[in-house]
Amino acid sequence: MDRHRSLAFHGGALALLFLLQFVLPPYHHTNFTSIMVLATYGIGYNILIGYTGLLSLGHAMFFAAGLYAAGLTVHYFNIDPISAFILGAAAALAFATAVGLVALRTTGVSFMIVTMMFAQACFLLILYFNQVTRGDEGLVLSGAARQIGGLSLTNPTFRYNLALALFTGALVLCYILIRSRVGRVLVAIRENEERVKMLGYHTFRYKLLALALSGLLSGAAGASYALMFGYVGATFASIEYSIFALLWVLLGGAGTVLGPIIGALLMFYLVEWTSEVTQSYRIVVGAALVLLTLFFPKGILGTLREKRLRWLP
Amino acid sequence: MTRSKTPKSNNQKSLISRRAALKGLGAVAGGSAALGLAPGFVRYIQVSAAEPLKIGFQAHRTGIGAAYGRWYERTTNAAVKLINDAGGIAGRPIQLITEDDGTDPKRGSEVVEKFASQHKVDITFGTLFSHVVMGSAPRAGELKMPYYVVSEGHHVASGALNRYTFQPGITDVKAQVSSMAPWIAGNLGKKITMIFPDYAFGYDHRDYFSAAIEKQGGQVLKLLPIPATETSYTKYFPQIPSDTEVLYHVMVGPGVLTFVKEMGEFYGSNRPQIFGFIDSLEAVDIASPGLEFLDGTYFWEAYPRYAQANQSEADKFYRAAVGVDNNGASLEDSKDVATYSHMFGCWETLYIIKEAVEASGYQSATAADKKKLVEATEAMKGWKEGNEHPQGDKTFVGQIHQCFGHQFISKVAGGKLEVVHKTEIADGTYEPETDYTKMAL
Amino acid sequence: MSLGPHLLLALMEGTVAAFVLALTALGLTLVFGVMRIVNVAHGEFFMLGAVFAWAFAHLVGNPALGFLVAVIASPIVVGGAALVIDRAILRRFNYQPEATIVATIGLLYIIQQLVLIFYGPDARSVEAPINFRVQLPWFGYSGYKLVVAGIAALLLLATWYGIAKTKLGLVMRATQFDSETAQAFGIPVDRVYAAVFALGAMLAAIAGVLIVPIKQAYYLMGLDPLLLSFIVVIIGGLGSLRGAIIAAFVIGISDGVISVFFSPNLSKILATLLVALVLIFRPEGLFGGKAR
Amino acid sequence: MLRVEGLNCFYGNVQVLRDFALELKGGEVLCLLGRNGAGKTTLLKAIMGLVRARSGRLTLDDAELSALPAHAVPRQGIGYCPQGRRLFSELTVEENLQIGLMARDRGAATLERVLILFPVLRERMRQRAGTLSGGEQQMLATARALCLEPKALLLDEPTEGLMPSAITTILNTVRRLKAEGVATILVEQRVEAALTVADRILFIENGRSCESVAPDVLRDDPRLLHHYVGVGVKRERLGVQRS
Repeated sequence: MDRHRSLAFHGGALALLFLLQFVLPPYHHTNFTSIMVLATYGIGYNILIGYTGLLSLGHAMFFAAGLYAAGLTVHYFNIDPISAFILGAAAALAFATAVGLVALRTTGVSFMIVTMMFAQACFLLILYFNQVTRGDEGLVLSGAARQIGGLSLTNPTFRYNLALALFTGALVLCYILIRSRVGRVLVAIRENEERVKMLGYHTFRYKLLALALSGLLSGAAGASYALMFGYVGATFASIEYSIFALLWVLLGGAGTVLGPIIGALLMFYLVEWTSEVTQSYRIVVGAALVLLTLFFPKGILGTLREKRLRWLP
Repeated sequence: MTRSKTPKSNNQKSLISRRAALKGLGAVAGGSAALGLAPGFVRYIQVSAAEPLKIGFQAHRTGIGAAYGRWYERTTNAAVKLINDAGGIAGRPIQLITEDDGTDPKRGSEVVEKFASQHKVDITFGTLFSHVVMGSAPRAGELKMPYYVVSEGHHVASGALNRYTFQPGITDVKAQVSSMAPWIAGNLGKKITMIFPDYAFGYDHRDYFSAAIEKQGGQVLKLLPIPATETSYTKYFPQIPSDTEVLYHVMVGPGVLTFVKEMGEFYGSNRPQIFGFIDSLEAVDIASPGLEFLDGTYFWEAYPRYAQANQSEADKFYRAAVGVDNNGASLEDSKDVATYSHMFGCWETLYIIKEAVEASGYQSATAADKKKLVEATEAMKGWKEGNEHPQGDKTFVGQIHQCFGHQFISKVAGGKLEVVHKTEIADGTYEPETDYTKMAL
Repeated sequence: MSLGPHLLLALMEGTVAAFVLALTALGLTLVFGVMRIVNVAHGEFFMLGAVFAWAFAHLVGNPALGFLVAVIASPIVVGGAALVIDRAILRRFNYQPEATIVATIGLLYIIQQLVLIFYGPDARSVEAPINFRVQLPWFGYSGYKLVVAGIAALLLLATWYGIAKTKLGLVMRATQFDSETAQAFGIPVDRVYAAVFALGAMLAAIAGVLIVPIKQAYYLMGLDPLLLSFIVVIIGGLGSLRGAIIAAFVIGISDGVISVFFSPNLSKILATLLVALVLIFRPEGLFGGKAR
Repeated sequence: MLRVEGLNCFYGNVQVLRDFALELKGGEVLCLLGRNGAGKTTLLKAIMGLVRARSGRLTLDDAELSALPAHAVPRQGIGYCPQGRRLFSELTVEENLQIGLMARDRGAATLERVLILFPVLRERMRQRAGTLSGGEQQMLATARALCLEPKALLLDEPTEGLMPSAITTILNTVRRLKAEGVATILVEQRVEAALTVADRILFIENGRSCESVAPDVLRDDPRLLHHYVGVGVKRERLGVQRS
């Protein structure tokens, strides 16, 4: 019963996103496209923080791995967007695994610091190899290179539905993962890693798997962002973008499948709306983070789940 | 160009008077409302009942570009007021819609989107930092939105962008540095060491100045890229070869005062010739304590900050309209120094927009009219010095969407900048690297 | 410049940087050691120290006197701000580590924005209280930088003395090792936490004051010291004061040398790789206790 | 002098103490017996304010302990020697004692009196507490509690893991303090040892205070032990004592 309710809930959310494209005005149409891509990044982040309990502050490096792997190959080698997407996602997967092998040797706050530093090193590497990456100015991918089967990625409808497909893929993957045995082990690690260890699980492998998957989704989002919006720049590797993922997930509800998109949407429109009265977006972001920890630690869906929708995954 | 630094101003006033000054400007986040709330940040300047021409202004109100953004906004508002007072563009008042891009490429692109889809502007205009231009231009092209930037970088003329993106109001870095090379080689020396920011804006200097000085028989002995976040420079100085004749610096970073001070400490009185780009000292008072070491060194200026003996009527007019005194500082606050070598680009670009709109017979925000506007802009050849173009004559090359103007070389003397040389436009022009007019509209 | 003097200059630069870094990192590791929390806004306290130094120096006017006022008043103001943050925010969720990280990230943004509003986007300089140039045979060097190293060394000594030899230090150490038992012996742990949080902020603020005549005050200046401090406390072992100071010197001096001979970006990338290496062989850092 | 009434304590949603009550006079030694998890340690922590009581009253003489923050409780004159000793193991012996002295602003005279009870510590003042032997550590933990010059002393399994000679030292100390009028709550698994010093035995079960009996009664009728502590436990404990 709960299973059906939950399927209906998530299916309904996807259907709503599909239908929205027919009613959204152009500006919001594009915003939703980019939010779905960024929410995919959020889902990737959520697998790590929400379901495995590992707080990373360097996830922008995985997003950037996908962004640059896809963007640079398109720019320099003119490969087709589909191959570039696969390459971007694969690069992020490999990179996340490598980072995990080192960073997961630490726990708790050390893990957070280490991921943050690795991400900063990646950011600096992008600047260091500026002859290739053009540093923080970045590269523009030409519209001509961004064609899939004759359809241009600059076409809003096509792009919206691609973003929706990407988001749906991430959501389904996340959903299946957390309902699987592996997912339950991850949640158990979040609750009490020592106990899971005592039960004979090799928790390092599970955490590595979670980080790899998380990196894969983040990288897929990064690659899509480069291909869909045609810009590749170091900003996306900065600490700011790691913090954004954290904010979206916490706001929407860590450990909820739909949390990241709710958080990303709300945050986007909160900044957008407040920019009419104040340019202090940092205050909005900062206050949101502080208030969340003080009054709303479970986020929107997390609180809903606690109060009403107990079946929510 | 990318400016990862904000020029520092050596403000001697207390916080209080500084706040008061900001309040007077009414342009920046700070000031009037302590919480950053200022009335009507989406500002509508309406003049008459005629259907207004909407211009979206992408401004660096926050982020690393904020110090430049403040003066860009101030100059833009002054020009819009003048144009509107004189009857607007093609009889229509300009309705300026300003949005903060946070000096961030992603937000920049969203702002372009918002201008196009929500505000339904006719034209987008503005920004300085090159990564914001790079992030925004693709979307402007997709939306077929004429996008006039005041960014100084070579990215427009290089062909990296698209047919809808123009830079008609400010000479690009490639042309600037090319026109400096002959004078430097002829007057200061031929063995150069370059200190430049380790990012895009610096790379333009590195690549194009090196090429230009070699053409003059000179040689770059050493390249010293400085990372964006650097604030301490002593460690770089030993790398300067001792046979360096000219130290060429383009510093963008919060540390220019430190840079100068540490250079002074390092060299003492025994220094090579020093040539810098005023970017290092935009918004900084040349008479700041600690800058004495610069006395007798030279600077490139796009537009002389200090009113010169032969000041033109146009410059007087322009200074008065923007509210800048003869030292390049705000009339309300003599410590609030303008970004004088860049912000005129906003003023001139607005007048070029006016001319293009009127020449093209642009009526409404339709694809057809926007194409006409793009073609009309591309067809322009240049402008004469005057109140609309106070910086001087310019030529415009339609294929590369880029203008070329005179450049100035000034010497620091007695805490001021004195122009010692004015280049010819031809000194900086180069063969077009691309032809946007062949791209589909 | 030949290799010898070049290296000498690199070492001097590195040493000065290391002293300032040691002060900053000490604050971070002290807070972690006693309270088990990571303060991501630590770099902003550094920045606030510098910004208030500018404000005080300009209120006073005279460089030497202004600096003296700044060196005392700036940390006090910043420490006060830290106390408010402790009471108003951190205490409310009982210093839960993850919540603290998130909340201090939020504070980082809020502090930056407030500084942007009230102080502006410009970098502003403060005149050094002492202006003399040390002329070596090969190059000149800023006398003030040597003063900075001296003051920082004194402050490090004073901090060490305070922690190792005074009653307050004893109370702090007792709280660090076992806060519950400390409470059972009359130690007001929440007040100790507040004091330590303020002390950590003050150390960062003093570092900011010392650095401002060298580097200027700027609202985005907090990120670098934060990241370097993180590198230092990870290598030194989270919570280990001795480790933090040793690591600060390793990182500070190697950063100086690598920056001079190669590139500062490269040196930061290498420092991060060093962290990776340390973690592979000693996940708890060089001086971190195993099970704490 | 120490009185506990209607005390209810929770860990999260789990109730650990239920309407617990006890009363203790000056110079009285009360031994608390019960199974693991019955709530013995929680009771001591609740008295110290380390576990907050959801309801109930705790008083020492006229002072209302339950109204005080945790760090103010020991200042009323309660010395606490926690389970597992919980020394500040990286601090020196001297520093550990210093912390005890600071709690109630006691000075050199108090320290002197304490060191007379545990002369072995005097030779170890500069040594790190963590490097002491088990017996010495327990002496230090007790000494640290005595540095408060307490009116009441709470000892949580002070003899755990100690050699017989060390146990004797600890029990002698308890007797001595009793003579000085200190009220003591002793949580002890070694029933035999406890019976030699206790004035009264209080049984605790599922967080409730149950029967309170004199030691003689318990010696005569071990059924109570079977009931509250478990027969296996009893045999083992008594057996160990005998061997």
